[in-house]
Amino acid sequence: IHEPLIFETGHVATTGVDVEEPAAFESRLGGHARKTPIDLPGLTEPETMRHYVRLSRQNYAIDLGLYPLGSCTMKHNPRLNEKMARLPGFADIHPLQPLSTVPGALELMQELSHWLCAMTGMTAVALSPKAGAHGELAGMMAIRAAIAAKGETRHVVLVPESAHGTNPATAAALGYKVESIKAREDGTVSVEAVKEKLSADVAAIMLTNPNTCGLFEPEVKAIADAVHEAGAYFYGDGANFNAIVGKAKPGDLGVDAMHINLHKTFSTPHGGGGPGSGPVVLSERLAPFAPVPFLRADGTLVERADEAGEGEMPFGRLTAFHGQMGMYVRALAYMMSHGADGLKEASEDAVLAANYLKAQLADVMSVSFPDRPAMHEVLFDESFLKGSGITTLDFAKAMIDEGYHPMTMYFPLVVHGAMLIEPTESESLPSLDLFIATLRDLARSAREGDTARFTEAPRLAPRRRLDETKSARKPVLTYEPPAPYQEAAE
Amino acid sequence: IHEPLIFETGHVATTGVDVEEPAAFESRLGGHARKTPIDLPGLTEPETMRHYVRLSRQNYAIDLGLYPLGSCTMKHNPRLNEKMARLPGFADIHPLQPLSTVPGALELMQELSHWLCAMTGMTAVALSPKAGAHGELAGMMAIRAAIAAKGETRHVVLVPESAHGTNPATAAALGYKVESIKAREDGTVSVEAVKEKLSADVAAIMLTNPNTCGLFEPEVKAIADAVHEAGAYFYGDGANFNAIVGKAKPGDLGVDAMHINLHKTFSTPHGGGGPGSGPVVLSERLAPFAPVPFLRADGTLVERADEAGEGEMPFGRLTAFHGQMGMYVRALAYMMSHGADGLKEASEDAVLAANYLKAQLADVMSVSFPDRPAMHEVLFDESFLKGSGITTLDFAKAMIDEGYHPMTMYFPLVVHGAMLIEPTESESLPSLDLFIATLRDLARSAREGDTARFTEAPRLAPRRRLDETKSARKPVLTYEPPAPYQEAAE
Amino acid sequence: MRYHPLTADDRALMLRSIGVDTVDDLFTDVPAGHLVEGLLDLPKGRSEISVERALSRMAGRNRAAGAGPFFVGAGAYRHHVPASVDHLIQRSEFLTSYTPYQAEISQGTLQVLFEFQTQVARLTGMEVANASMYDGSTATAEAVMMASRLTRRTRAVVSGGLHPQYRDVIDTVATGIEVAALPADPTNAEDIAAAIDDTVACVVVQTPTFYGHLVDLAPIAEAAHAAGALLVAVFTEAVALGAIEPPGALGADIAVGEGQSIGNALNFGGPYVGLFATKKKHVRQMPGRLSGETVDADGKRGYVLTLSTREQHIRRDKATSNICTNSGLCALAFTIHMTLLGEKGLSRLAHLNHARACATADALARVPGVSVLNDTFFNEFTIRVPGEAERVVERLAEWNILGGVPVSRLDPSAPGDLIVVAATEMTTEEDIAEYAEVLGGLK
Amino acid sequence: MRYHPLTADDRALMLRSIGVDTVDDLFTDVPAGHLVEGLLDLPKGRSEISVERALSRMAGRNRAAGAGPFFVGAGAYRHHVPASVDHLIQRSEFLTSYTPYQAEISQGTLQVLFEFQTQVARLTGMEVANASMYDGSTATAEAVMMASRLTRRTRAVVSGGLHPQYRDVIDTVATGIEVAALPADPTNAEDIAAAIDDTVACVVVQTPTFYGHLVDLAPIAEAAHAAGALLVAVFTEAVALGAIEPPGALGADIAVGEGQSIGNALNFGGPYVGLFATKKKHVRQMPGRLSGETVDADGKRGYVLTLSTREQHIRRDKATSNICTNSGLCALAFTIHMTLLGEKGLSRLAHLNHARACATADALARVPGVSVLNDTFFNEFTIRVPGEAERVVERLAEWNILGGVPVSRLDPSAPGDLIVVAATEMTTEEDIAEYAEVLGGLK
Repeated sequence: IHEPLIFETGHVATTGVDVEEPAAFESRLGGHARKTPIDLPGLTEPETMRHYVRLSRQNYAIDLGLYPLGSCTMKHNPRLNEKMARLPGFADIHPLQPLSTVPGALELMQELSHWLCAMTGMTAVALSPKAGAHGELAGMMAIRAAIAAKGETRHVVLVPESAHGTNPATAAALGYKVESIKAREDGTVSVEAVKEKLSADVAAIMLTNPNTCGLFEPEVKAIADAVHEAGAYFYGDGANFNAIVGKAKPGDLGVDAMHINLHKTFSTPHGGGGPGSGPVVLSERLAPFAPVPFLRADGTLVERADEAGEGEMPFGRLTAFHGQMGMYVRALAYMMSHGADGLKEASEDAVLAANYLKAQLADVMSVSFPDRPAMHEVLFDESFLKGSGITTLDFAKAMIDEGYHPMTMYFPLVVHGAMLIEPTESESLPSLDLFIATLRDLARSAREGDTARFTEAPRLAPRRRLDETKSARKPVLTYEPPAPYQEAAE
Repeated sequence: IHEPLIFETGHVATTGVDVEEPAAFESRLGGHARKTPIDLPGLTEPETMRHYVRLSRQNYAIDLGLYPLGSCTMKHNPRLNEKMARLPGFADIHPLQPLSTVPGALELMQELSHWLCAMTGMTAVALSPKAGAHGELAGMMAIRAAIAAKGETRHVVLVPESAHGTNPATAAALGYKVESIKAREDGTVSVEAVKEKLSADVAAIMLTNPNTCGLFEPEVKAIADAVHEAGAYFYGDGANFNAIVGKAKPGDLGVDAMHINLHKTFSTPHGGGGPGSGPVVLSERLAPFAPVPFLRADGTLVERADEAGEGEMPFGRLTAFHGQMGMYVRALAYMMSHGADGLKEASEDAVLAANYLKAQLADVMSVSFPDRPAMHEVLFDESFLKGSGITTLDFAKAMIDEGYHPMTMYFPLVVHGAMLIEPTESESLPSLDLFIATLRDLARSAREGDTARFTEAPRLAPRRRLDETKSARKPVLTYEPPAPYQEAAE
Repeated sequence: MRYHPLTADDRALMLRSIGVDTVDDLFTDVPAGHLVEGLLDLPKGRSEISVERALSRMAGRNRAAGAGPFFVGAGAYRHHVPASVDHLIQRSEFLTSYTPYQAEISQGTLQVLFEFQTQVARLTGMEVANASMYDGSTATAEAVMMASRLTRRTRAVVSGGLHPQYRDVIDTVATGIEVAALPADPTNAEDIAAAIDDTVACVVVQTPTFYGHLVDLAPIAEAAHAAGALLVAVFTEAVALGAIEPPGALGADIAVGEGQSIGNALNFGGPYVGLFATKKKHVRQMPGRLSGETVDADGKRGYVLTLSTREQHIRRDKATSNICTNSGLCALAFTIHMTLLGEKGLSRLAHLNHARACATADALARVPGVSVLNDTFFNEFTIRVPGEAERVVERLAEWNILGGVPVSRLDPSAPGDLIVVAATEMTTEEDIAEYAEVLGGLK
Repeated sequence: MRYHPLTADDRALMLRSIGVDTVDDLFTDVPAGHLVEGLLDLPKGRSEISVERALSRMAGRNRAAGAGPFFVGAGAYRHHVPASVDHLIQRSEFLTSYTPYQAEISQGTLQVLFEFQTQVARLTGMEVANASMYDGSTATAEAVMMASRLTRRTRAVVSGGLHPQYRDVIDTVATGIEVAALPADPTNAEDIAAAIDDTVACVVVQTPTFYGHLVDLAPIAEAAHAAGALLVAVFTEAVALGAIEPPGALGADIAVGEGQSIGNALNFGGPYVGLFATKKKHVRQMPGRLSGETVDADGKRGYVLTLSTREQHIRRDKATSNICTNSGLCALAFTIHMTLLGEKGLSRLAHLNHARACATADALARVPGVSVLNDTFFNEFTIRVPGEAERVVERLAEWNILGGVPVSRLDPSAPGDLIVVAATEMTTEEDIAEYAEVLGGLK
């Protein structure tokens, strides 16, 4: 299954699009007309179809099987949502056409905002962030603006060591000094550890809850109180919100800002790495600082900072236009389909599935934090592989040969050789059981010293292990024709 | 890749569709309400998606590679056509809503009729036949009606031995006695052979042109004249019309009726075996006998025989409603996209590709009729395998391991171990060259006695060779639960 | 042309390899003077934008079912098709594959057809089903011919409750069979049993009838069997079988019907999917393709097209039918939708359909001058209106209400004041209220 | 719930296996009193039909671009997307896969991204490109931050021709960078070179500008380089690069832009796809994901995510950017559409766009009181209208003409009588004539 690159099969004179030839006219390009050839090969439509259909078959996907990537939430993507997002009234409207011609779009955004606020128990939402990390930026900027509005300056952001890499990256991007908080033995953060670091220089804590070990932080409320007492803000990373929708509200727990990954919790498709969408819900204290564009409660859209009214202090703009409308439609379709009851059931089923895996695998793999209930994902470490010569990476690659996508590996960093498994609510019991049986079989193989099954894996994938070092050392990032062709072209 | 049946994984209490519960009401089912359980298992939506996506991957398809099934015309299926057929104005209209509410549908049918008549040089078209064989039935019924209208009775239909099996089956279904005509050495039918069989008892000849050996019948005009002189009609099987669109018109050649496989010539997708669509074009002599529903030149639709006007003598109705509207839309989109120039180019490229294969393979495989130009397909026989112990079937199965769908095997019956290859105009030159290289390599293997490569094939398919005899002897046509389950259910 | 990969250079190279100068040198067998200079009366190729505009314009001239109240049925029904169904049938591997002649690389299609056959058999209460026919009407005609082959008799009694166009198709297609059609039957009063004698190959009965009535098949089956005839049971609304006793449980020998209701759009009448089921003992006289379970060389379960000795590509003029193509993709849509529904979903869907139809019937019965003819029905019934039905339907359409099918449009011999009215899960209370109000206001 | 495969029996069995009684026993870590009793202020789940109705109603309230004459651009453009593009991106294997962390089973996505990077590099005339950013505006802000890292300077000069919202995004996001924004420039009169000194990290110039003018980047690049600064070239209309000299050929150090024009719908502003290209030597300071060529254990060519040591999931607070997600699916649409176009198709498409814009400009220039500000433009230009632009645009909308974007909507400091008007291959002659006529008739 070697599929050539389009640069190897296409020609610059070939096209798969018939374009009408206009009548002669006077060009207004001035002296700017292109003289440099582009060297962009084309393919006809049948060739294009075949090339990309064939390429697609070299991908794993949630539609093909269980995709247990912890923290990534690979759940079912309903096709209804794709259909809705393609309605001309959503897909074929321009962000800058008169607002009077898009009342339905504003209605949808307002409806989505209502659901997000109701689920999180928060006051306001900034819809425009383009992805989770962008949402973090939005939330932290709102915090920075709120602090500035009080006439304060604070320089430190506290981040538990189990946090997603985007947390410290975001804080650093805003010029904050990042201070790490160690987790306890049981994988959670203690209020004492937080208090130790709190000071008048601390702007915020960024806490993921449920955390990246798949545990609900039991002291979250106390931590929030302590943080607030210190005049700081509580940023909640919402990447794992899917575990608690309909079960607990971040707003009740003291969160001031939290981004919501629509592509995780509300199932907008990941598309091989995006697009995402990361609306940020804000507490009453932070609501005034939401960036433009934002919707007022009366449904009017504030597009520019100078349009802001009394008590509105937008910290700026994060992106052109209104954000990821296409994702809003999908997420709202998902929410309406589930409803309050279905959303709660989704959280419960996801948690149930993770704990079932944990229970069924605890005797053959090492559960990192066995004493607390797992939430929607369960963390293992490589101690059960000790002495086998098999690493987490090897174990993961062996899963590929069994027809599975591996779990998240080596994250979080709090345990050695982490394996973070998130089954989601989309798997049936037979599917979970088959997955458990497969993992048990692999664990048995590892125990019995069948090392080759792991170190040689994958054998049944479109490619065997790929040399990442070579790629990083001498990166080849664009296609360059082989030398003879170059000569011929010269 | 064993994918269980839905009957093995689903449950009657599981559903992937949420249905609203109506308020209580008084049933009008009388005593007819269902008492017998149906035993229809359901799956939730994520399970359903995965099941059918996984099943789909056990199919070969034109979007995956060259599909050289002679006489079946597996060419590119433009997605524009799928999109057009799904416009609510075409997909969401009812065949029995008032005609005043569907002028666009009638316009489309009239436009399609215009294209079909213009391309074939014929007078009228009956759109309603549901597939090629159904079109044959329509054409032959029109002929029968025309003969009856003249007060004659004729009992014999002439069919060359190279004809598609549907030809004699159709004639027989109408009560005709089928007489076979032998082909000449060169694969074509001679006017003499036809004349020998002609008599006052002959109703029609059914001739495929280009014929199933991939040859244009050089004496077609003389045959038509002879048939007409005998008071009989010339039925043209249009399965291979794709070779001559824009190059020759059946009407000019004396054809009285010809069905057109929209799914072959005009690329409506085959969908694993249908739906097809087989409009029949009719000569002036046969036009009055078109079945209902038919469109008059003025665009009015005649739905019932009793609505027929002067000179209109519909022989009846072949199907409820108006035929395959969904296919009409796709075919017209195809025609409009190609236009007169593109349609001609398609025929030429298809013929060119077939002759190129013939030229490149003539030295290693046996071309059955080397002396005439091939049209859109080229016929080989198994003489090049003589003595190797390898059959056409083995050769075909070995192609599967090379990533190709085999050609049409053992058809037509006029040569031994026929291999009928139709590359179509959708293949690029590199694609044709790779196919040629593969066939040459296989032919070399066969010559060199690497028998296992053939008799053991396929090895790389989702299944190895399947036992057809077992299936025919003791047919298992529906799923029956294994005995223990049955007991449990009792 | 965007669909043609060969370039001018490719063509030149290929011509050289073949050893001819021009492509017309490959068309030398076309009789002199008959090679045409292109299609001069047809326009040139157009861009995708242009084709899309032209066809969208035509589509825009049609009143889509979803554009307002809609009560048209009579053999085709507007149901909701889950988005996942249409998505799945467009997978390249399903959409662009051929008839599964090479079983080893067609297991996707073959297993789907096997599932389809099982679903259809269970739904109809029969033992076996084929892999689909063109549509319900052609399936019915094939059933009559099959019954004739089985009984070696050449008379068919056809109920007056059969869809008039189905009757026309039998009349047209069943060569050599004398069709005794009972009078059109808007009131469900016919005595079919009385029309059966021992010259009869089969009796063809639709339930729910064209007029919506539910028919008790059991006594008819008994009468038919007593006379050595077969009962061909017909249905045009597959969803009904979620709510009523299936033909198999009532003695039918062959059950045929239209499967469009499940998974398939209205499409102005096609493509649809004919369902065809019968008893095991008749399977070798059944027309159409069959997918059968078997094993491969390694003993793995798999599926093949089977019993093809019945078919035309093997048997030629001895085939059971001239049918070659089936409705594979529509059958796939049926199977996926049915899998999503399952028994629970189908039952609920049928129940909801019935509820909506009852509400519609009640509302229309309250309109002065309008009466409902049916005592029993599923999701469709017949009303009598004051005045000419065809005109009433046209007037309603002017009010953007598609109110049903005038019986006289299909059967000129029927009374001129009858409309067949259907409701489904797509019918809203607002639709019903609007229909009743406008119908009541028509002068 | 139709999406949840677990049945009540399954759940009971699983709870037993876990050793708890109820699912709430798994939520014991939630602080006392904070486990909620469901979402009481939200409605229950709805059927697919019902959701479809609700959302279709909302969609129906919006005036779709295709519903009449349409001249709105200013950073997002209505182009024709071939049906095959949208079909392919919906393939399960593309749509429902994650970031290609496991390269062996993600070669589809990785090879596509490699093709994308190559296409973007060639289109912009740069050496390397990343695997996409959120959109053009965020890509521009990232480019400014990258330039600051590369030059270790903290001032950015921003042209008045830059899209006002892009400028706002830089202002907001580029923490620690002083942004010197030149005045809005509707007439293309600015002297950027004069604003550059040796404190400047980069100069940010858009061409075609927000107002549609074409800018000669070469002298600006020269001035920037002379001062040790970088040129960040911005474009919001990728199709333009089929017709005009690319930034790479004119000396740009970083080229960023919006790729929506190729393969992606308008979507009310998102999701879009940011393009980001630069020189090879800067690659280790480039934000965003990269797909790189390598070989597998058998020596077969393959692709992996590479240089991830720049990224946040490895580097955490030392990352080049906090960006994690990219616009994979939009990049896929871009790549497929670009593959279909090829150089020939892109050139023709650009030519046609330019032709339509010229025709539009000529027609509007003939309207009394209306003047076109541009000497040069690609498919977009600015007109001055009598009266308030926002009101004119509203009046046009009442006539079902979406006539463009009032500059003052985005930039309150700009003159109030300017409208940015765009035309593409979707613009018909009828559209143009109607616009001119109605604009001329407005009182």
